[in-house]
Amino acid sequence: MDKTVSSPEQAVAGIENGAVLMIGGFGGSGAPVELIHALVGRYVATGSPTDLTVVNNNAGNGRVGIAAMIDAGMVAKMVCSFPRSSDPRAFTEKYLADEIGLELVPQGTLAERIRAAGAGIPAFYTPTSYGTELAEGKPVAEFDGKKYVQERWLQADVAIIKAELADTHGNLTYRHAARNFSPLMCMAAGVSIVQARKVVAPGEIDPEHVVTPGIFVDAVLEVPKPLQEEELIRSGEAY
Amino acid sequence: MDKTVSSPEQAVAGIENGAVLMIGGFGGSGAPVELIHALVGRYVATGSPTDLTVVNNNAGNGRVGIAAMIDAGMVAKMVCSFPRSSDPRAFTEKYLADEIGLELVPQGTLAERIRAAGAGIPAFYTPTSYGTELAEGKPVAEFDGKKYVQERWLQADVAIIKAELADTHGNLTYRHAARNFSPLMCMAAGVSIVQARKVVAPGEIDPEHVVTPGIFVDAVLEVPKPLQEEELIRSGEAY
Amino acid sequence: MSVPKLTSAQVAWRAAQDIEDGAYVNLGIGLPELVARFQPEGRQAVFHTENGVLGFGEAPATGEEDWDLINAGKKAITLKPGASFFHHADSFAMVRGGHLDVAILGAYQVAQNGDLANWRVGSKGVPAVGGAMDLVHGAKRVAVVTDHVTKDGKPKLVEECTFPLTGKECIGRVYTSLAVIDVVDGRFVLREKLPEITLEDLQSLTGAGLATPDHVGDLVAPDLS
Amino acid sequence: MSVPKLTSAQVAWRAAQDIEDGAYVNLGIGLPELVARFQPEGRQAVFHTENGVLGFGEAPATGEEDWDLINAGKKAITLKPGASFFHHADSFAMVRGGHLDVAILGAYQVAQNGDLANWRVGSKGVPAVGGAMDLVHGAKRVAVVTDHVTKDGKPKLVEECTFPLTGKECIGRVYTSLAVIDVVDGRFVLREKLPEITLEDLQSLTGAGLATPDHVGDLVAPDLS
Repeated sequence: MDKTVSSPEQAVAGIENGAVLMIGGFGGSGAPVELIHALVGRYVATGSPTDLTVVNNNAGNGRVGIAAMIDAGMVAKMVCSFPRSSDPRAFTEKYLADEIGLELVPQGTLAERIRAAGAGIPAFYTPTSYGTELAEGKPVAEFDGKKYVQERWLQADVAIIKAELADTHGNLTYRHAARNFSPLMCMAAGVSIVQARKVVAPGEIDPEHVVTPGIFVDAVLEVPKPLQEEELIRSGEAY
Repeated sequence: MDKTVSSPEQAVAGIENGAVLMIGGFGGSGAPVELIHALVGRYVATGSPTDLTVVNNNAGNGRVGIAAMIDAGMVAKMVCSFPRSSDPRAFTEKYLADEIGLELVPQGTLAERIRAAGAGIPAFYTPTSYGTELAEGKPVAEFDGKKYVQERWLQADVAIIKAELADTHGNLTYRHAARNFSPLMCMAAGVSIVQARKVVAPGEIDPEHVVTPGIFVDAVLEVPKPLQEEELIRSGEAY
Repeated sequence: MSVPKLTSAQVAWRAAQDIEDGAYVNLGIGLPELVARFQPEGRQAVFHTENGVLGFGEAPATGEEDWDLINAGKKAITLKPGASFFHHADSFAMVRGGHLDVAILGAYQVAQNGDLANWRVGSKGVPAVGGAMDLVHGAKRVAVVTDHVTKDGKPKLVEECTFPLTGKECIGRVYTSLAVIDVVDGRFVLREKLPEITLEDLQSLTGAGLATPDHVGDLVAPDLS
Repeated sequence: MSVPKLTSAQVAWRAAQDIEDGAYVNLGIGLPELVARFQPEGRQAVFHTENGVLGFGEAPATGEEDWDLINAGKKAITLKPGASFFHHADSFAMVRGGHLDVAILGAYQVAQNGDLANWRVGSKGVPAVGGAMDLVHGAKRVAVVTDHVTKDGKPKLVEECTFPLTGKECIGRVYTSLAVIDVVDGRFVLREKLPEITLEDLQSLTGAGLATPDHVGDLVAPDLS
């Protein structure tokens, strides 16, 4: 019952070609940079994993993190709400060249679809996007005189996540707004791989303060001084 | 921006005849005994509020809390998953005499229907209850080869809730398993009325530890030494 | 017919042998709760209770109860290191989302197609369902622990449930006082039986056909009295 | 035609006057964000941002940023006492569930039936929607702040949106650089206009008919330059 792993390379070793991969973070807050870079490193060295579908609110910025994955050529498709941010060059280039797919999902619907997968809810109705082009082809139903769009759960093979504290059972806390999609992604993925600033013994996180219970987590890696993606981008770093 | 009220009587003064009332708690853990008893007191003194629909996992025990409401005759219908507990006499008597209604809902579906109301999701699909008598009359749909039952959100006019800490903006924490349905009910009700063991100034609850953000809470009452329903029942207390 | 049979504790012990180290487990109220007592040496399961606790332990000593710290059966519990609290929607996300490894429930009847009836025996009285209908769809493995027959000797393993269903085609394995039986492709397959009972006698106490593969193990439990 | 008009800050100031004390408010990225600067004396609104923060305050000083503490526009923020963090599903439960009192958004076009187009002007380039489609269904009151016309002088208030919709029949009030206009039963109703502009000139800059009730107020904002 010890979920710790000892290196980023070991943590991401099991991710397969064609996997659906949820990556925590909103912009640079919560981006698991070390795990992502280990994955890029593995791809560069071995050609695998490739043909990935990546779920994240954005589609990468600058030349690090998800943008580095896209630049490396291992991403077949992005599922996101806002594939334009401060420097979305990597995605934009490949998208305009028709070399990467895009499923555009309203942000709240994206969050709810991920939660639904984690909660065993295969479909739900939302007012969001009703009457817009993003609802085209989706079933519509009326409840109490108002129209709603049916949305499906969004499941993943693997989630890679940045946490603040983890215990060896996989209980997690997050730091500030770096929480964002991460607790939901841990619920929705078959395997959740987490990098945490500090890994502690069971019992060192107050049971009242656990945000993600360990049942949703499979592997925990301590990364004591994690890179902050926004800071990397602002200083012009490239992977 | 100060949501505090000064007495249980003031807190429950606005609840109207015919209201749908969600009451936090699972068994005795999380039962807002002081608020419930203030409501019973108001009914006994004024005949109002009556004809209430009460949503709770159970249907009252012994002669306090929800059982006291039922005994008083102010409850028209219970919506719950388990209307039998250690001493369900109050509900059982009225139910067998056909003097109170019952909507029986599987526990997880009850929780999800309450959350759905809070999240603006009018309907969702669940595997729970498919093929059973509790799914009779409900739409069924197939997703990925498996059958699911459509369930509707469950909204309330008012929620009455027991918390551990509250700040004057209505941010809440709970105590141990007394959390149960309460955060969901705060989301689902038009008005959420909370009794907390201690009311503190904004900023005294760590933003990372807030369980129910204040946006879901309308009124906060400090009840420094709250009664614990299970203890009342075990000592044979009656309201 | 008087037959040897396992005690409730022995049935629970047998079910406990199949719970792997690190498993997340929900135990139904009553007989299933006994399973927690018999975790094999060196294995550590994490127990979930529907009302929002993961990682709970034994009951506290009498007088030491904290009634805000209870399980779904409203019994007082204690916490183990690594426990967590969460609200009911998250708790049933764990259940419905398939995050539990094992759920072990009681039964009035189990049908050969895996249908379970365990919440109501008739139309009289106050109906109550709790979390049973969620749990049967909740875990990677849903098993039943039960006496092989009812108190008046009627089969609990049947061709078709006559009591109201809790869930359809949801049970994978049944641990009874006489045997361990899997549900495979719409029929009961015998995996283990008490050595003291013949196949014919076991079949006569079972309300549906028992398929018997080449190897049927001996169901042997230690004396736990 | 050269007309007087409010500055962006003045439009934001006008919108801020309608936000009651204690309101929970989401401000869209860009011009709407300015609204936060003009909360009337004695009133305290609580600001929500989609990425999971309630109760945030001003931007920190340059060099003081914590990039784990940002808003939906990825700008660094600070916290006020009483703030809280939560995940994205809870954040959009606040939005979709109608818990926000006010959402104020930008617009490419608003139609007289309340349709809003604010996420995409054509089919070229990379589309991006963010939380706009959720926010228009999210608040008790959904309002727009905008210049009255586009940069090249075309009406933004129209009979029917020609750009892709963000939401149908979702806007209740539009604060423009020239007027305050409500959407009532499928048409624009003028509530306030700049005293310096005639009704005729305002109508000529508006792409749909403006109903004018007996009382149309003067839109007057302080000098904020």
